[in-house]
Amino acid sequence: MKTKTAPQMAVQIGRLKLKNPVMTASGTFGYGEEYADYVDLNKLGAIVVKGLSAKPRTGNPPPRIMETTGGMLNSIGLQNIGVDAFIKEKMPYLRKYDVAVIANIYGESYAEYQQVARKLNSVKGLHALEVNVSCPNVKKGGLSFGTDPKIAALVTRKVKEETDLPVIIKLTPNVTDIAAVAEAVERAGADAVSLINTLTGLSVDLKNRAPHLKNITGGLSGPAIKPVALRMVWQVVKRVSIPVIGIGGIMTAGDALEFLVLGAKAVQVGTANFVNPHATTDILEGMCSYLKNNHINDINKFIGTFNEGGSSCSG
Amino acid sequence: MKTKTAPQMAVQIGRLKLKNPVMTASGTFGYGEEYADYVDLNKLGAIVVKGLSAKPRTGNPPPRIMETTGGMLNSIGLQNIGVDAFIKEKMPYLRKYDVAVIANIYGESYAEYQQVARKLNSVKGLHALEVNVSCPNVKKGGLSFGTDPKIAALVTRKVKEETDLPVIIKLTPNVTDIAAVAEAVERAGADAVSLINTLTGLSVDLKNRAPHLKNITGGLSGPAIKPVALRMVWQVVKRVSIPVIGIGGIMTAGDALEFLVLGAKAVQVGTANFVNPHATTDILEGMCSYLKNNHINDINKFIGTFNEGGSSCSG
Amino acid sequence: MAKDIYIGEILKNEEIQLDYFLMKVSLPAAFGQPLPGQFVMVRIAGLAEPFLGRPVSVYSYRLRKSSVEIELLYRIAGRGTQILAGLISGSQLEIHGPLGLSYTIFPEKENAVFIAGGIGVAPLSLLAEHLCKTLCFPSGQMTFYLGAQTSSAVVGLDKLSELCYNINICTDDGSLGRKSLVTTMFQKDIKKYDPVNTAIYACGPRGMMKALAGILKPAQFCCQVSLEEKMACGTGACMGCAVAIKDGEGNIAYRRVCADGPVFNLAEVVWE
Amino acid sequence: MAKDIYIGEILKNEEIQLDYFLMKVSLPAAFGQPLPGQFVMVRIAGLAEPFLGRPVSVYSYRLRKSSVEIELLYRIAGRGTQILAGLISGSQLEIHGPLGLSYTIFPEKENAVFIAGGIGVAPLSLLAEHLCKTLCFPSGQMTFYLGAQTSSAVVGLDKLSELCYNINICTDDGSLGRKSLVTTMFQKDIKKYDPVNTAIYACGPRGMMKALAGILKPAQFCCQVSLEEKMACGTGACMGCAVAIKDGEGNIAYRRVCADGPVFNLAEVVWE
Ligand SMILES: Cc1cc2nc3c(=O)[nH]c(=O)nc-3n(C[C@H](O)[C@H](O)[C@H](O)COP(=O)(O)OP(=O)(O)OC[C@H]3O[C@@H](n4cnc5c(N)ncnc54)[C@H](O)[C@@H]3O)c2cc1C
Ligand SMILES: Cc1cc2nc3c(=O)[nH]c(=O)nc-3n(C[C@H](O)[C@H](O)[C@H](O)COP(=O)(O)OP(=O)(O)OC[C@H]3O[C@@H](n4cnc5c(N)ncnc54)[C@H](O)[C@@H]3O)c2cc1C
Ligand SMILES: Cc1cc2nc3c(=O)[nH]c(=O)nc-3n(C[C@H](O)[C@H](O)[C@H](O)COP(=O)(O)O)c2cc1C
Ligand SMILES: Cc1cc2nc3c(=O)[nH]c(=O)nc-3n(C[C@H](O)[C@H](O)[C@H](O)COP(=O)(O)O)c2cc1C
Ligand code: FES
Ligand code: FES
Repeated sequence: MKTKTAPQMAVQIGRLKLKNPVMTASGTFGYGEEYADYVDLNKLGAIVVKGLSAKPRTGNPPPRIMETTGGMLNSIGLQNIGVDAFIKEKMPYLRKYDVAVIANIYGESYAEYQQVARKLNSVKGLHALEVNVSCPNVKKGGLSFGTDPKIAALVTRKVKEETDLPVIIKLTPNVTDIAAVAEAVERAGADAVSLINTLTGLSVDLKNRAPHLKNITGGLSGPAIKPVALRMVWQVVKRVSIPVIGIGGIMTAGDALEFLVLGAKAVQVGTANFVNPHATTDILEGMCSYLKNNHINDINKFIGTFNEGGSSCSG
Repeated sequence: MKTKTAPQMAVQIGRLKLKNPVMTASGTFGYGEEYADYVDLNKLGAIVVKGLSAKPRTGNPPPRIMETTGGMLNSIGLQNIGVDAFIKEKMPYLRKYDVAVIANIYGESYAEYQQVARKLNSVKGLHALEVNVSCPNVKKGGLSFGTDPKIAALVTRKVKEETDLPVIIKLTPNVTDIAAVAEAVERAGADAVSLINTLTGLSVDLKNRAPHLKNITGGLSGPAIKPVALRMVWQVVKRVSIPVIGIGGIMTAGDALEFLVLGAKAVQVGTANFVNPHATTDILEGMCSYLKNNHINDINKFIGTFNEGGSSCSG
Repeated sequence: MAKDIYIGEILKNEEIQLDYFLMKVSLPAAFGQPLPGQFVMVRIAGLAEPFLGRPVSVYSYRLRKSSVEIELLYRIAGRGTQILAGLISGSQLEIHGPLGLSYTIFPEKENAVFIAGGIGVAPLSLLAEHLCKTLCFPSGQMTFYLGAQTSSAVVGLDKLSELCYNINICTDDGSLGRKSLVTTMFQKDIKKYDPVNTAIYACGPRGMMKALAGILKPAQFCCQVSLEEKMACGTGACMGCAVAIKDGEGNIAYRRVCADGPVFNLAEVVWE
Repeated sequence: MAKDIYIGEILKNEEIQLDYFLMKVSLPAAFGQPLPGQFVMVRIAGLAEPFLGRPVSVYSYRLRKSSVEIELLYRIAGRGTQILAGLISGSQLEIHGPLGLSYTIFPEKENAVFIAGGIGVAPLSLLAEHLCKTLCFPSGQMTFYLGAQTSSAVVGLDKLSELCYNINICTDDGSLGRKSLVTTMFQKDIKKYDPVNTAIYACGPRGMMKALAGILKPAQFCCQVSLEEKMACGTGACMGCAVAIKDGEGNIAYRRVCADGPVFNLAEVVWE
C-alpha cells in the first residue's frame, strides 16, 4: 500500500526555497554545464558552483588527485575563472534553467571575500552565497579562517555587509569543536551553515618516497568521511537554530536520508558525481521512493526525526 | 641482486629499544593472549595492551561496532579489567614472552591517570606507558584531555611524576592543530608521541531512525582514516624532536612503510588485526622484504627519507 | 587443527528460498572440526567490502580425503550478506575459525528439545546431527520446535527431517505449520518435559529468546542459547560483541559473544 | 548516442603479454562511436574498489547488430588495473564515455607518422585504423615508430601490421627490434619528412614526449600528443587532471586532460 501522490519535496533554507533538498557540492559539478548532458539541471534543488575568487586562479600544480580507501584526495587549489568571468560567461547559461544557483566564494583576505560578495550581490538568477572558510588565512599563518570561531564570525559579518542574498557559511571539519564555530557564525548573522568540507589528508608514493600530490596535502572526500560528517552534523543541529546543510560521502539516497533524519534541511552531493554522473537525480528519485514506501507525504516530516534513544530492534 | 643478510630492524623510541618497529595498537590486540594462537608474540616490536583504568570498567552498552566504508566505528567505552587485575592476571602471561610490553593508560581525572601510572611503575616486564588523552575530561564538559595543549601537557607532567618508565602520549586527531598538542606534551616531558587515535564518527540506522551504536558516536578506525593519520604524522614530525609513532589504517607493509618514510620511528597496527589476525607479522615480513629488495640494510636508514619536493617520475 | 584464517573455495552457493542461501565451501584439511554452536568469520578474499568478516554458524561439516567441506546457511540481512549471496562457485573466501564455544551437550538427559527461530536453525541442525550421529542419541527423544515469520523463512527442513521425527513447525502468519509464535507452541507442550531430564537448546532472534526466558524461568529448565552481536575480531580481543550477562552472584558484566559465547545459559542473559 | 555511463559485459580479458591485457567489452548500441584518441572511464559495477574510474583509451570499436564492441589494451600499473586484470568473462563493467577530444586528422598531408611508447600504441592504433579504413589513407604513407623498455612491453603489433607496412620497432634493452629509444630512432629518419606535409601523432610516457618536443621544435613539425593525468570525473568538472599548456600568446594555464584533451599540440605542452 503506497501513497499515491508524489511526496512533497520542497524545503526551506531560511529565505531560500528549494524544490527539493538535493544540491550539488561546490567543486564537484563545475559550473553546471559539465553535467548538463547527464542530468536535467531543472530537477536539482540547487547548483552550488565551483569556488569563486576575485581574480582567476591557476590552481595547484599536478598531480592533484589521488584515490584512497573509500575516497579521494584533491589539491585543486581552487582553480577557477574568477568572479567576473563567472558572471559574464557562466551565469547566462545557468539562467536558462529553472534551478537555484548558489555561488561558492573564496578569499585569502577579508577584503577578497567582501569584493567577491559585492560583485555577486545583484546578479540575476543567483539565489545565495556559500562562503568557503576552509581556505588558508594568509595573515594567520595559513590556518584556515574557519578554524577560529572569532575569525569565522568576522568573515560572516563582512560578507553580510556586502550582500542581500542569503549567506551560507561552509564549515571545515579540521577543528576541535565545529559546533562552536557554527554558533559563532550564527551569532554573526549567517543564514545557514553547510558541512563538511574536506578533511586534510596526505598520500605517500612509496616508490618515490614522495607525496602523490604535488601540493603534498589534499582534501579527503567520499564515503570514507561520511561517519565524521554525520557526527558533525549531529553536533551542529543541536547547537544552532539556523538551517544546516549536510555534506560528506553521500553516494546513495540512503546516505542523503541519514543526514536529513539527523536534522539537516538539505544535502550536497560531491564526489559521488565523479563516480556516477547521474548521482544527484538518482539520489532524488531514491529519496522519493523511500518516502512513498514509508507513507511520508512531506520530506519535512522526515527531517530531524532521529531518535537518539537508540534502536528499537537492536538485534 | 638482493642483500644477503637480513636487514637490521631494531629501532629506538628514546630509551626504549624495540626489536622492530611493528607494535600492536591498544584495544585491538586484547592483552596479547587473544592473538597468541595466530602470532608468535616474540616477533613483535611491542605489545600495547587494552587501555587500563584504576578500577575495572564495564564499558558501553551494545551495539558497540559498526562497519563503515573502508573502516569501522567502535564504542567499546574502554571496557577493561582494571590495572590491578592486569598486573596480577595478565602480566605473568606476558612476561613469558621476550617482547616489550606497553601499558596504555586511561583516566577520567588527573588523579586517575596518576594512580594508574603509580601502580604500573615497578611492574616487572613492563617497558613503557602509553597515555590515552582522548578520553572525555569529566570536569571539562566531556571534551577530551587531548584537545587542549595545556591540559594534555598537565596530564603528561602528572604521569611523569609517578613513573620512571618512558611515557608515550597518544594524541587524538579530533583537534584543529595536533602539532601544537604534540609540542606541548614534548615540553612537558613526554618521551614520545603516538598518533592517531580514532576520529569521532556516527552511523545512522535508517530503518530505525536511530544510531547504530547505542552510545550514538564511536571512534572511526581502519584504512578510511589513513590519509588523515599520515597528514598528522607528517605535521608532528616537523614540529617535535621526540620520537613519533604512527597509527591509523595500517593494513599492509606498504602502509607501515608510508608512516616510517615520513619520519615515524615505529608504527602500531590496530583494526587490521581484526581482518587478518596475522597482520602484525605479515607486515613485519613485508617490511623486511621491501628493505632487502631495495638494498637497505637498516630500517633506520629508511625512516624519515621522505622527499617533499615531489615525485621524480610523476607521470 | 587450531583456529586460523583459511582460504576456502565456494563449491555451491544456492538460493534455497527467497533471501536464504546455502553455501558449500571446501577448505584445507587443517581446518579444525567445528563443534555445534561454533561459527566462522567470513570475508571475501581480496575485496575491500565487506571490510569486517561476518559471523556465520557452521551448518554442516564433512571430512573429505584431503580437504574439508562446510556448509553455511544464511539469510540476506544487509549489505555484507548481500555481497556473499552474489558470489559464484569457484570464488575464494577467507574463513576464520572455528570460533567460539560450543553448546554443552547433555546426552544423559532424557529429552533434547530444540527451539529455533528462522535462521537460528543453522547451529541447532549441526547440534542435532552431532547428537544423533556422533553420540547416538535416540532420535525419538529429540523434539524440534521451528518457527519463522512466514513459510519462505522456514529453512533447513530437509536436513532436519533426516535427523528427527518430531518437528513442530509454526509461522507468524500461518502460511506453514501452525499459526503461532514458536515460544507459544513450545509453551503448550511444556508439561511434557521434566526440567531435570530435559536439555533445551535454542537459537533465534532476540525477542524470541527473551520470551523464552520468561517462559522457562519459573519452570527452571536448563536452556542454552546462541546469541548474536556485531563482531569485529571474532577472537575476543576487541570487546565489540558485548552482551550483558549475570553471573551466579547476580553481578552483571559484559561478556564477549565471540569468545565467552556465542552459547550462553539463557537464565544468565540480561534483557533490557 | 551521447556520452554516458553504460553497463558493459566483458567478452574477453586476456593477458596477451606479461602484465599487458586485451579486454573486449560488449556495450549497448547507444554507446557512441569513439573517435581516435577518445577514452572511457572504467569502473567495476557494484565494487567499492577501485573507487574512481580509470581512464583507458579505446583501442578498437565494432558495431554489431544490436550492440557495440570495444577493445581496451591496458597495462597493469597499480591496484586499479590489477583488479581489472582479475575480471573474468561475463563480469560487468561501468563504461563511461566516450570522453575527451580526439586527434585532429590531416588526411591531406602526405605522411602520417605515429610515434608510440609502450602502451601509447593503444590510441594510435585506433587512429591508424580510422585513417586506413574510414579515410582510405594510403598505407604506404603511414610510418609507425614503436618503442618499449623490453620485448614483452611491445604490444599491439598484430593489429598494426594489418594496417601499416612501415613499422619500426625498438627497445631500450635491444630485446626486440633496434636497441634504441623510440625518439632517437625517429630522429635518425627525420630528414625523410617534410614538416609541412607530415602529420605526427604521438602517445607515450612523459619523458618520451618531452624528448620528442625537443626534437621536433627546431624542425617545426606539427605533432599531436595524447597526455595522461590522474582523473576523477572525466567530464571536465573537477579540475583534477590539469596539465600546463601555453597558449598562442605564451600564457600558461592549467588545462583539463579529460575535457580540453587528452590530445594536445605538442608544442604547447609545458614541461617543468
Ligand atoms: C555467532 C553468530 C552466528 C551467526 N550465524 C548465522 C547463520 O548461521 N546464518 C545467518 O544468516 N546469520 C548468522 N548470524 C548473523 C549474521 O552474522 C548477520 O546477519 C550478518 O552479520 C549481517 O551482516 P550484513 O552486512 O548483511 O548486515 P548489516 O548491514 O551489518 O546489518 C543488517 C541487519 O542485521 C543486523 N546485524 C548485523 N550483524 C549482526 C550480527 N553479527 N548479529 C546480529 N545482528 C546483526 C543489523 O543490526 C541490521 O539490523 C550469526 C551471527 C553470530 C553472531
Ligand atoms: C586519456 C588516458 C588514456 C589512457 N589510456 C590507457 C590505455 O589505453 N591503456 C593503459 O594501460 N593505460 C591507459 N592510461 C593510463 C591508465 O589510466 C593508468 O595506468 C591507470 O589509471 C592506473 O591505475 P592504477 O590504479 O592501476 O594505478 P595507480 O595505483 O593509480 O598508479 C600506478 C602508477 O600509474 C600512475 N598513474 C595512475 N593513474 C594515472 C593516469 N590516469 N595517468 C597517468 N599515470 C597514472 C601513478 O602515478 C603510478 O605511478 C590512460 C590514461 C589517460 C589519462
Ligand atoms: C575535486 C573537489 C573540489 C572541491 N572544490 C571545492 C570548492 O571549490 N569550494 C568548496 O567549498 N568546497 C570544495 N570541495 C569540497 C566539496 O564541496 C565537499 O564539501 C566535500 O568534497 C565533501 O563532500 P563529498 O564527500 O560528497 O565529496 C571540493 C571537493 C572536491 C572533491
Ligand atoms: C575496538 C577498538 C578499541 C580501541 N581501544 C583503545 C584503547 O583502549 N586505548 C587507546 O588508546 N586506543 C584504543 N583504540 C584506538 C587504536 O589503538 C588506534 O589508535 C586506532 O584504532 C587507529 O588505528 P587503526 O586504524 O590501525 O585501527 C581502539 C580502537 C579500536 C578499533
Ligand atoms: S568480536 Fe571482538 S571481542 Fe568479540
Ligand atoms: S578528471 Fe575531472 S576535470 Fe578532468
